Amino acid sequence: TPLESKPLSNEDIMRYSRQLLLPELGVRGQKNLSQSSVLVVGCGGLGCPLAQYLAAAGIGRLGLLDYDEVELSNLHRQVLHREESQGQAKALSAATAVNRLNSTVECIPYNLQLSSENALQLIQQYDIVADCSDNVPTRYLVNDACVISRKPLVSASALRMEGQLTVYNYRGGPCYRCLYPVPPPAETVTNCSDGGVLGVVPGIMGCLQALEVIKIASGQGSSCGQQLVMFDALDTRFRSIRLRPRQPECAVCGEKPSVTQLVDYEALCGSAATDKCRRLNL
Amino acid sequence: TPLESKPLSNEDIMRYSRQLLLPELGVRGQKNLSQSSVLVVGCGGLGCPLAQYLAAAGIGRLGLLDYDEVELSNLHRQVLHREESQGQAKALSAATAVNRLNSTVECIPYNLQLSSENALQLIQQYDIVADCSDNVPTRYLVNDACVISRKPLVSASALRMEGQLTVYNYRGGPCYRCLYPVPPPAETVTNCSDGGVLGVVPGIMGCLQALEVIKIASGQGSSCGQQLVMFDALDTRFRSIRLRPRQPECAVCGEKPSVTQLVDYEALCGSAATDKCRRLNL
Amino acid sequence: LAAAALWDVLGILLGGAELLFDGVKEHHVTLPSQSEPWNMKQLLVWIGQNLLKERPELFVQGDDVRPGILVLINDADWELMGQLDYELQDKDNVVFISTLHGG
Amino acid sequence: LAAAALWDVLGILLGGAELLFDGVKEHHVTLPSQSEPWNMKQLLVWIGQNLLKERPELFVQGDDVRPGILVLINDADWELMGQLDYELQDKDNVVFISTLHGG
Ligand SMILES: [Zn+2]
Ligand SMILES: [Zn+2]
Repeated sequence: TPLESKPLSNEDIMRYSRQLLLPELGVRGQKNLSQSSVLVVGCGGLGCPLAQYLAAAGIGRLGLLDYDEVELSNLHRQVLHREESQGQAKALSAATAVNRLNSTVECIPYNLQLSSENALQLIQQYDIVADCSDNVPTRYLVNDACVISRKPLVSASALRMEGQLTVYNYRGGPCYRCLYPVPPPAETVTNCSDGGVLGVVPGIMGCLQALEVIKIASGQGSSCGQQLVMFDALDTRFRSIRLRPRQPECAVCGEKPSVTQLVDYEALCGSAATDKCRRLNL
Repeated sequence: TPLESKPLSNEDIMRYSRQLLLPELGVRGQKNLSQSSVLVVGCGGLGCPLAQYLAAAGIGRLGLLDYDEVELSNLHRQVLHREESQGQAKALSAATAVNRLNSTVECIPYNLQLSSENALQLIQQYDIVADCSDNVPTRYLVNDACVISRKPLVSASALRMEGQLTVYNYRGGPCYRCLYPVPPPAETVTNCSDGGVLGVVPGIMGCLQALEVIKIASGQGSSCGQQLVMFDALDTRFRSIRLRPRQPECAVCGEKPSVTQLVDYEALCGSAATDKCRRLNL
Repeated sequence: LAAAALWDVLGILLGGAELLFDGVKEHHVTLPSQSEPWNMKQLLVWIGQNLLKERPELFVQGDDVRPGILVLINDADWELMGQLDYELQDKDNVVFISTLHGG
Repeated sequence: LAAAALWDVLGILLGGAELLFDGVKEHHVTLPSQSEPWNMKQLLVWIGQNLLKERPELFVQGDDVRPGILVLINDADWELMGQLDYELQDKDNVVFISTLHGG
């Protein structure tokens, strides 16, 4: 069901007073936020701070998707969960935490793995998708589903001491496949389980991701549609990269797309849709 | 009491496994973290994400200082608190939340205002100080106390859609007074109550502040000792600025300091040490 | 070299400093030609006379910027560049930052 | 202009790409003088022969970079600059990024 337009309550005005003051947001932007829905794919190192700040800002509806359970080794970066949530589904644990911070946000936990079977049906219910996943097949799957469903995709990633952020499929900008038409060889892909990650690096990237979602949802617009923000935590340096525009020959968003429905992404990428074991034996 | 050196437990190894993998941190860096203590001055928009990620990373001891109580208008950016914490002391609410995430971190809440009377005695008990305060007099007070106590000061600030980050008094770099020898006229100072702030902006800055604290505490070292990182959330752009070195004529860290003990900072700045009312009638 | 192009300066105002300049953040400025190179002291006077829309005392104080404003030349603290005496080069990038104190 | 200075290129490797180059992130490179300007295609060959310490197939594939590496010339996607045919200028800054997938 679509989110209805209603005036800000007195409690809303009190809660959001410090951001209602901003000319860039104001009452109009706040109302836009409250009528927007965001699907968060992955409630891990990126998804936790993202969901936290989206809920705090007053997003209307938040879909929280993760198939995994909370483990002790998650807690150094997945800050919405707690020690006592170990063993619980991450989607549920995140939804509980988010609701304690802002009970006026509608939270929908999905304790499942995004797949070619369920992705379109899920994504079409949301205005914006945030890719907080941790593996290559899911990144291609989310991209294709967003292109087919015409949704902007706010995508962040983090590994070791580095992070990357881009908004795909937004205002004529490129999609993930425009940049990466061919998946990387599986043996060149490192995930957080293998390569490690400093917890606050996905923290920084997840917050930046939340910022772009808020700017899109509030109507202000994102400046990352054809821009890649790179972060190097070792020397605390950021780089902003101008990206190519949408590519006419792109397999999914181009002029004559060859991909018009979702495919088998584990086969496409030669790896499993999890960061737990890296290679798939085909 | 100083934090003792002890080997990592099996639980520690599991909890921090993803960051133990990093050559920049490793077992040695993790042990350094666990023997470090950090005083967080202010448990608001910056202090919340900072405390969250420092605790998650396994800092040994965390002093959480704030004189204020949780209000509804805090929750759009002060994400450690919850709706049901309204009316509770922020220092206590933050300590409770942090302990749920990592019970092995020693949390010391200080429900009080930092002042010329208590600052030195408090700060000398910690290795690193993080300035997460919200007003000019407290920023001068924290700086002078850190110079006198010879502690590195990791300082962040945020307003509207902008943020700034620097490490003061670190490895021969400048202190706050080297950059700003004279406080700004009170009528030019805008605080978050007056000017507003988008909640995720202090989120981003507090996470960056946590990163610098972690790099200093783990022994890796910060690159922000003579560098100012500026963030503009409107276009998601960062700038890194080369700053002046320590100034020989600085009133507090210079060669012949005129400030050798703490003074009356509200009088110095002509404003109250709170972000709630701006001007002080002298 | 054309004299006009020689004094092209890009000024950027951040941390609320832009509020003094009609809310405009970036100012591409072509300074009038003069026999001596422009220095920062002269630039501040020129800005006060040509760009400042209101309350110049919130930006300049005497012949310096007011306390709490940091001046950057090409992403370096102007203290490293000679401050008021720095001689402007073509295409220099000058940034005025108002320090933030909020949390 | 000295021919040596003409082909000074700064290469930076990020996102783990530096692991292929002995862990070194920044490489200041002075390319040998040649009659034609160097282009990106030639630079890739030169890197493969002079800088790559191990497993070149993880960096180049045929005469292109391998899938999952993004090439930037002066902070712009090389797709905007002519890709393999781009003719290098003195002091160009070339960055190779390995895409990250972790969360
Ligand atoms: Zn495309
Ligand atoms: Zn000083």
